[in-house]
Amino acid sequence: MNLFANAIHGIPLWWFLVLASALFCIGLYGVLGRKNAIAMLMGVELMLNAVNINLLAFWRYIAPNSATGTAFAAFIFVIAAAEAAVGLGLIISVYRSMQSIDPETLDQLKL
Amino acid sequence: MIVTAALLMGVTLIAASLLRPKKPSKTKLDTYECGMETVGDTWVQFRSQYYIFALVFVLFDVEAVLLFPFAVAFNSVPLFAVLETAVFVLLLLAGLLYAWRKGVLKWE
Amino acid sequence: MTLQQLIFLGLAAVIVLAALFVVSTRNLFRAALMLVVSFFGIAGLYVLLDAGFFAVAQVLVYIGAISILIIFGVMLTRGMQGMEPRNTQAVGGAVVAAIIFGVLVLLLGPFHVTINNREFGNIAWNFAKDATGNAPAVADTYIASLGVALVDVNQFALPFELASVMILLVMIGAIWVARERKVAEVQADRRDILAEEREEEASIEAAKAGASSTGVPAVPAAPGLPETAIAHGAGGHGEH
Amino acid sequence: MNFLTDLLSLIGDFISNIIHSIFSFSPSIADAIVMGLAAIILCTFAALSFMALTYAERKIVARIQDRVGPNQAGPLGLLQPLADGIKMFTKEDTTPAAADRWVYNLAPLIIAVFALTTYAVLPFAPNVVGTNLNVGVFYVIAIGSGSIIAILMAGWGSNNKYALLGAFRTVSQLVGYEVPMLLNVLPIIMISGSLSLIDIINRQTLANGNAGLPNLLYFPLSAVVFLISGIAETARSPFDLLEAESEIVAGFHVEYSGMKFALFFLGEYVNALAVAFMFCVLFLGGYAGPILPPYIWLLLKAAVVFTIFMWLRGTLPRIRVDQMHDMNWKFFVPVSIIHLLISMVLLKVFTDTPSQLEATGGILVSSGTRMLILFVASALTLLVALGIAARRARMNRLAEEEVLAKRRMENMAAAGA
Repeated sequence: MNLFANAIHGIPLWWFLVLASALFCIGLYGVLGRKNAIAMLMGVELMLNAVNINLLAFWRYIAPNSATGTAFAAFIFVIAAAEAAVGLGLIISVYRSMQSIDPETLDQLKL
Repeated sequence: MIVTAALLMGVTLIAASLLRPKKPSKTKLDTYECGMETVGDTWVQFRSQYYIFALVFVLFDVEAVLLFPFAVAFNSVPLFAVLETAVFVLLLLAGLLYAWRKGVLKWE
Repeated sequence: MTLQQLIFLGLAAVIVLAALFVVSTRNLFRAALMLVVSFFGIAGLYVLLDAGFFAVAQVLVYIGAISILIIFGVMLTRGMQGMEPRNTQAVGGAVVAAIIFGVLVLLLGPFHVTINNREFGNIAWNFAKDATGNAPAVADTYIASLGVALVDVNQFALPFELASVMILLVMIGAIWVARERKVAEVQADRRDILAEEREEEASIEAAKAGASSTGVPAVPAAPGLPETAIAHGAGGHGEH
Repeated sequence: MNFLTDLLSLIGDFISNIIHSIFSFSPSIADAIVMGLAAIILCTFAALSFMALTYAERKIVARIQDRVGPNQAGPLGLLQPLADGIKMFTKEDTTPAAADRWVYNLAPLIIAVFALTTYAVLPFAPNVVGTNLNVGVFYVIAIGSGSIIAILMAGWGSNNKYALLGAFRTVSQLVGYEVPMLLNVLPIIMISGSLSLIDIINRQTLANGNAGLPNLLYFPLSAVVFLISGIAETARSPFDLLEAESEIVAGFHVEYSGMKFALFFLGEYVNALAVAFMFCVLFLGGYAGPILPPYIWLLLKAAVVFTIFMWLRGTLPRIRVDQMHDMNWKFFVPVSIIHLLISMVLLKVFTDTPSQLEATGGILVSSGTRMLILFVASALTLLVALGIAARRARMNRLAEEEVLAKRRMENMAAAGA
């Protein structure tokens, strides 16, 4: 049953870092290249996940006995949820009054 | 570790796809609405009430990510830390009471 | 090639492909589902990193909560399905993302890049010389030590409390924003906006008409300038 | 005696030894095969228990309603589940023409898979557990919330507005009742100091100098709320208002038929059984018990809990949708939070181990006294909350009746005039 005794055996740290940066850049493209507010929000979620992969990878490889990496990762979870909640609330509110969720049509300072 | 879980999934996937019978289907593939012809699109304007329930749930859900480690460490933290967490939980309760007061938890 | 490496590569492929699907498809519901697949792969990565707690938290928070919120958002704004206009920034965004990715790979990957005798890259090695997959094992008590650190006054007690304050504020703010307002209230608001827009357009039209009827050609040096200048002068919609 | 107690783990060791001797050249392949076998056995167990449960439920609910229940297929109708299975297999499987094919077909699969994965962490006896995760409780709750996605997929994939509405409503019920579940698991984790199900059970036995008191005696409120939200979480009667087959067509799974429908059904039952098992592990001491072997104890306890489910189903009328939401958000969640606060402080102030006293201070009491204090506090909270809720409900009803009476008077006056 010790298949996963040291689960990261043989995987260098940079694999995780490169994967995280790929995910981050895909998320960045999602934010920059889409014209739909919800799609942009999904991009932001991908970016936050990339950050979390980085935090936990560094925690695992460099300081597995300190709680700093894990604590930061936990806070990122909370922040991601808060961001999604407020962001989608705004999107729904905007959609209800403007019938559009294209960020570029939102040129009024009031709904 | 969770390999067993993954295997369980795989096994169920294969089993379920093997179990599925392949019967030829006739032209009775219409959307089922009590035998009536479908009227209009599936496009229904949903009410944002659903969203607000989901929202309150999400915020209570993420709080678990912070509270579960605390609960595991409960035996080795001082009373002061417990009071800190009490403040944490009371703020959540305040949020719930706000939602209650605003009347968004009322199903109409 | 060890089993762990194979698993990592498989997970990485799933994550990246799903993420690419998310940002490229126009069907938002499918994008949300692929986002879930991507999150699931990331949970697998956390298992690989010996952080089982976070793998489960990923399933609980991202898959069980945030994606549901996103799917609700998709369904509540369904009028927008397939109506997304082409974004002129798409190519630019892709280029920017690709450049940043290239730089990050150069910095984080196992390459030796020297510019002006300064060594770039190999950050992973500079931080930890032995970060090649033989890191010390994680203690079983990492969840407990995370819990202690979260409420320890000298460590994360303040962020911990701030997190709850933030959750409270988010709850208040998001409920305030997304609550169902009375129809009359919304309509009044919309009428205001429409009236303002109409006024604005009318003033622009009037200004244009005025400019063309007097027969004065636009100033050749700054073609865009006169219209807006006149509109601002004539429209009188200074109060926004 | 010892042989009977460890029967399951002995069988497991035997099989694992055989496999290891066959694949002696590569221990890791042997390990993988053993794990695969364990997974298959767990799945089979879940599927078999699904069949047994449908039969038992039909029989028991029939008795409650003064009927006989299935009695045609085989002796006492024992072959009824088999007959049902054959029926499901041979039923035509339709896919609506407008459906989103992939999403539509994957949804039942995902529900069943998520339901079955729960069993990977359930401990059946001290050494018989699919995998002893150190995050067991958290895992079970998270997996439970994962199946919500599948419900949304089913609703969307059917491309039927009633299915979609049903999915929305079901999801708003399921996510709601997850909050009290999370909040009521917290006190148990606090008292056990671990997320592992094995540790939680050990805390309730005499092992390691523990008092052998089940958590039910510490947190009766948690137990009650957990059980009821568990029933709501699996959308069983009386919380099945969104797929009430006697009133509306069905919820999110209107369009499904044949084996796919059976998978939804299986998911529901397997989830309900998992909730019963979890209740046993968290509050009743899991497999712990005297004389009888552990797995028998666990199955007995789970059977008792599941009988309570059936009893409630046979007895209670379906609740209304607004009542369902009010009960969760305006009763369970606030009461659970207050209970969490009270038990948190009490657990810290009263300790029952000297080492604990040295480490964090407090008042040293015996285990029994500690239990008694917590029991009284928890039960009092429950009673006070019930009292307040009942008072409010009575006031509301009186106000409603007053309005109705006034309207009746007006109507009579109008008729008289």
